[in-house]
Amino acid sequence: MTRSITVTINGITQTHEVEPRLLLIHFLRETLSLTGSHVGCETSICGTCTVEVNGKAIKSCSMFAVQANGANILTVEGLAEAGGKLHAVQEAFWNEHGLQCGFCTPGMLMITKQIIERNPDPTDTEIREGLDGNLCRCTGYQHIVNAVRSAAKVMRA
Amino acid sequence: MKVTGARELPIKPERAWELLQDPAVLSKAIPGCQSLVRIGENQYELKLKMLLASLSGDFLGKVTLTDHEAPTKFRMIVEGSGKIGFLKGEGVLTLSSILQGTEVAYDGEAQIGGKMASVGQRLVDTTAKLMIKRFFKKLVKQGFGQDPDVEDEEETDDV
Amino acid sequence: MATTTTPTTTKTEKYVGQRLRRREDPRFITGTATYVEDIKLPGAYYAGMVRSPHGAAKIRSIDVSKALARPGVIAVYTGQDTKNVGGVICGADLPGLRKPHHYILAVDRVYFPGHPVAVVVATDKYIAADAADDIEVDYEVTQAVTHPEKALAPGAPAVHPEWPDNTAFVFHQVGGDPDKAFAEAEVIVKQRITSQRLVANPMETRGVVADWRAADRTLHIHTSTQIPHLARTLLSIMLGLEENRVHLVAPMVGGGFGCKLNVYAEEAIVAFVSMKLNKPVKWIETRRENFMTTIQGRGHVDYYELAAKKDGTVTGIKLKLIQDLGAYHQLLTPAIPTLSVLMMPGLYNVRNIKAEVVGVFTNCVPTDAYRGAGRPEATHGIERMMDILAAELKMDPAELRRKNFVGKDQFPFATATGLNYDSGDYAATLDKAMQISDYAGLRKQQVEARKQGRLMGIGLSTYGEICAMGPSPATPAGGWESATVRIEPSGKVTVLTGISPHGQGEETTFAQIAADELGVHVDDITVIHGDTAIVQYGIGTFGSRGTAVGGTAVYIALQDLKDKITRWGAMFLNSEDVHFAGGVVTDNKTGQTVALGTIAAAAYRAMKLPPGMDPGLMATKFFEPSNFTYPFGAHIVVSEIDPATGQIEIRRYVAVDDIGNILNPLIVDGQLHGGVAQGLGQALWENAVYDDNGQLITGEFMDYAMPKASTMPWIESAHTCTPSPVNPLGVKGVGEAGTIGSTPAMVNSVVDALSHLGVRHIDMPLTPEKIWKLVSTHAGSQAA
Amino acid sequence: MIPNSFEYSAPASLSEALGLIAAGGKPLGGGMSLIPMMKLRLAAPEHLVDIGRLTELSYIRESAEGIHIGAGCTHFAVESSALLMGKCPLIAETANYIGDIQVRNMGTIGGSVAHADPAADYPAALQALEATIVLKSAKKERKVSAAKFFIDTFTTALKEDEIVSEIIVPLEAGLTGTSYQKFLQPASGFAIVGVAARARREGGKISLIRVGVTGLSGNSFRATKVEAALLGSAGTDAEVTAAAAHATDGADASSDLHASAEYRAHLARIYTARAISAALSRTA
Repeated sequence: MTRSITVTINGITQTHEVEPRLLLIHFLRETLSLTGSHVGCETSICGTCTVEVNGKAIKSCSMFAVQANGANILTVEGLAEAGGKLHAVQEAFWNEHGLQCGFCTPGMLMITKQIIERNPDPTDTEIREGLDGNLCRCTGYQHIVNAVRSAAKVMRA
Repeated sequence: MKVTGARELPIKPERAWELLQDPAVLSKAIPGCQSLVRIGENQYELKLKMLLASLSGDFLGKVTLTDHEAPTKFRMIVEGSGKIGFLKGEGVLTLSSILQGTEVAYDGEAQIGGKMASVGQRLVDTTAKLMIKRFFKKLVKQGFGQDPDVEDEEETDDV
Repeated sequence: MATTTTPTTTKTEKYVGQRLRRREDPRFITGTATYVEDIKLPGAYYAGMVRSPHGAAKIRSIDVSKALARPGVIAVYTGQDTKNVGGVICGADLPGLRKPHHYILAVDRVYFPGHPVAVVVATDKYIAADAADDIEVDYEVTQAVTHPEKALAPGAPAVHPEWPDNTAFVFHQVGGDPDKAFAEAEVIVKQRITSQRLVANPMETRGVVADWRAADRTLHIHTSTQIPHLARTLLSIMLGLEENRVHLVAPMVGGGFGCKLNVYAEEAIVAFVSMKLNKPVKWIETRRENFMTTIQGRGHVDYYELAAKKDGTVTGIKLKLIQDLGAYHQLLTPAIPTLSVLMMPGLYNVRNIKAEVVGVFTNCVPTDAYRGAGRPEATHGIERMMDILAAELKMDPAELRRKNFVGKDQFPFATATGLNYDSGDYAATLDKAMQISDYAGLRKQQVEARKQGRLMGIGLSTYGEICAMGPSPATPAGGWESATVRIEPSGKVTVLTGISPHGQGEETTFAQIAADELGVHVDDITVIHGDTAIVQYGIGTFGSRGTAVGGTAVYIALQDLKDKITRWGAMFLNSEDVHFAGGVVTDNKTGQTVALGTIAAAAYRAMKLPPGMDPGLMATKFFEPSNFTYPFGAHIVVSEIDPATGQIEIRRYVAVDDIGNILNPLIVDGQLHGGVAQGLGQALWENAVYDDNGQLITGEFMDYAMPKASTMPWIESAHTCTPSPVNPLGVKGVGEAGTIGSTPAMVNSVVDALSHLGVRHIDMPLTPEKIWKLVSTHAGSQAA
Repeated sequence: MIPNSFEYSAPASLSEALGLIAAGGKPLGGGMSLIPMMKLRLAAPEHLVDIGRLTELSYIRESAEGIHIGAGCTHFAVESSALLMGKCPLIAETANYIGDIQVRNMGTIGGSVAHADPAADYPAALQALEATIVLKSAKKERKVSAAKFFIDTFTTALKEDEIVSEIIVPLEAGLTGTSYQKFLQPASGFAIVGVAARARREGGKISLIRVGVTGLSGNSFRATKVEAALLGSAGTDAEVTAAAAHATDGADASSDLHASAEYRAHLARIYTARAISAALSRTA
């Protein structure tokens, strides 16, 4: 039994028929071919699947697509402006070398945006606590912390 | 994992022994037991539906009662496997008479495997303890001729 | 002659050495990078694995009927169907090595939890998951053995019934006269030191898309690997295909850390299915599967003995190394502990060594290369032993190390284990680390802290490592690397490298090298890797070899090309006295120039060729290194322990690393930070735990503690530089340095914090509970 | 990774939801406990009733009785509520310790309380606050004290047809100091032990002391022996430490890979002392 859901994703409203058990991450990746958000675990720990639903960063592997019916969703693909101008968090991760293999990066960018929106001038400790729902195996987090701090500075300005 | 402890039952040791050897009683005392069918001397096929909050799983296995030293001591082995993994509990139960009735001391091992083992580690201990508690509660109720599946109307209503 | 072309941008400023942000990053930060799971082929099926929940069992029967009846299920294959496919290949060899045949699907027994017993193929992954659950496997469970020492005990269950002693090999190495050294020793210290199993846990799990195109008799595979060419060779052998009919691509790879330096059963299974069904087939590993079935690292029980004089001079080292191999040999499994033996003396001038390595089968997933591969274990061993010896002699651990360092004038230095250290100044890194951390001041603070009942520790490790794998005779599959540099008719440059970067940033660093050598803008360079149909045969990315070996191949190809360019320039300028620099060939006499772009266009137009020159402008080179490189460093960790709970706080982390020349400091910092995180992970949190019944009980991120942003310290990083003479870039390699240096520094710090209570050693991970128990049991036994 | 199939309902009102639940549906709040279990196929409910979307359950408001927190409030809503931070900071502080930002954005207080994970954070605070849990079914509404609500591992006073609809926490007078102290399991972030303390001091003597403990055993509880030992005392460090030694009285400490029973019990005592000291330091 499928259900019809209507969602606005990166500014585009669309309607799809989905099985109730379809996870939001699979809806994004398989149904919509938005493959920027990734799957890194099945226990809601790693955060590579983080997207924004109605302005809140959530783990899209732990939400059913049907729960997002009517929602406004932002994924990594929607961060940059239409003309290609990068979002401050994207620029900051690039400048500060906040990524290596890049697999965790989309989730890191989405949580960074949330951290800064809620706390425009976070301390390093607040940044680190804010990142705890996102694992990175490459960077040791130091350059990610630098990136968040630097993006916050740009976004405050 | 070690499972040891003791429970006091408000029934006489002879009665407790009787209940613990009776498959009809056991089938109603083992939490989640769907059926217990005799397949040999003191050996029963067990169908179990484990329900704990949202966790649920069907298990097929057996219950074995052995090493009897009537009426004080025997070994109970419960094992089962299903899609979410497998479990095995084995222990010696020792009954002794106390003022309030019977003390049943148990000393054994619980093992889980498969999916449950790799994701549910932190819950094995508390869950095993919970199941043992439920088992004895349901056993005692039967000793008093009560339906073990009827929950006590606990005084939880504050209004 | 055509002389009108788009002029290529020229630049005189050097790129090498700059903190250039990475050129590969836009695809990652915009979510447009293509990893294996992102590849969608029309009509593709999805494979799901059915895996053993048991560590050891016989398979009585497999009932697939229910799965086959499920709508959307295409096929199910079991070990009976795949038993003629070649087994998983082990590339390492040792004298007398026992190699069990490693069927891609279990045939009649399972040997470790997660062992695949069947594959289901369905039209989508949801149905595949349902169908995998439909399959009923009847197992006869047998007793598993999961600890290597228990496996060696008499009467232990046999992992492979044909080898009841569970011993895959015993390997001996002796250097100097260790027996004499120990007989004459004034002090001997001994310690059992374990190095627990770790899970590499790249954020991207493994995954394969196989596409057999029957009409072309060609197999196209996308797989998440560090070694695309080797994987192609090995898979073609397993599948019985001609190698040139296998096209393998490593697309973007989400981390490897050694666990993707392998060829796995699943890669062959998915290819087998695709060939059976004539359809593309995809399989993506879940994290749970990754924990159970992707190789793990470490798994040592080491028995160390150190012989020394009373003045602290270390005269001999003995090691009995028990390596937990797991149930099978993966690509390099038995070779890994031999690297530990090579690394035994660390940075110290110890002439007498004796090692015995026992490789032990257990009912666990195989161990193999994980970041550092054998060297972290050895470094941890020697660095712990140096602290234990220092405690025994009541010497400062820094002084003891300094006393035993190989001197900076002793290079090249032949070790007792047969290596030849290339260059170094070990005292300089230690000095710098001590200066940055204010070691003397820290020791004073520690005295004060102890007076207040606080537990403050200062730990150091002066580590060395074997990098830039490596000379071919010492590397199982060849240790050279390849590069092609192609200047296109427009003058733009394409670099094809045989390594396979997956986060290390060589699309940037190799462009820096090429831009400098050719005097062009870095944006004029494109670096391509990972596709066996495009790139010449190469070895891959592992063993801190990318830049030292792969980068050198690029460099020497560029030299070849520069020679060609110069000859073209000479023809253009009609002069023999010319030189190529800054993107132009200049006549040394007249000062007249001709630009690279002009030359490139002419080389392809080929109206007229310089004498003896072919058309085109391309060079392919294979670089064979003459030696490994030997980076080193000194790490200092300041820690404080909460005596009430055993909780460890890292107050400072100072890392001074000497990795030779640095091409891009930004990228180097990132490599070091990540390495330190993994090393601290082992010291403090990570642990792959199997219970005695063969269950992996830390099988998800819920129980396997990864380093997190909030648990990682700030790393104060600095460098010294002794360029490597092994390659013209003077680089040594940085991928594994942080991991190797950090683990013992951390453990030494915590042991140091408790040393006044009489604590000499703690096995990893240093859980708060362990520390609390030590504090409780040793409290009141304050020695000094 | 892939859950079993199920039927899904998104009722438009609470009464419709309760009807579906009475008919056997399983309530889905934020899904932070349930969905991971479903993905691992350790849970396979046949019918999910999505109550996470009901605005009826999403409110935080004050009455004479206390502060009413709708079950549908996310942990983020709780941690960031100005009303709670001002008048019942313990619950807001506790919410901040749960999981990570993403989990707090999605998970709900009602879902967490109903799930009754033995290592969840809220129960410690709710015990210390003597909170009231409001349970609702299609037939009736009833109120249960936290002390009676949490029965055992994943076991609560909830009946099959009921949901948690509201949590009522007390309005704290300015004199009360509170604190939640948690020892984290390093992988999952769950509490190995978590202790919530609530204290008031009048005339230099402790006039109110409540201590809630989670993680130690199969269920959260109030450490009444600790409370009794401290009531009327000055609350010196020595008194607090001595009283905290009773935190484990009568508790059957759990054991797992991350902490043995002995260590857990030890931590419970240490964290009880720390939570009480912190609470006392925040009293007026």
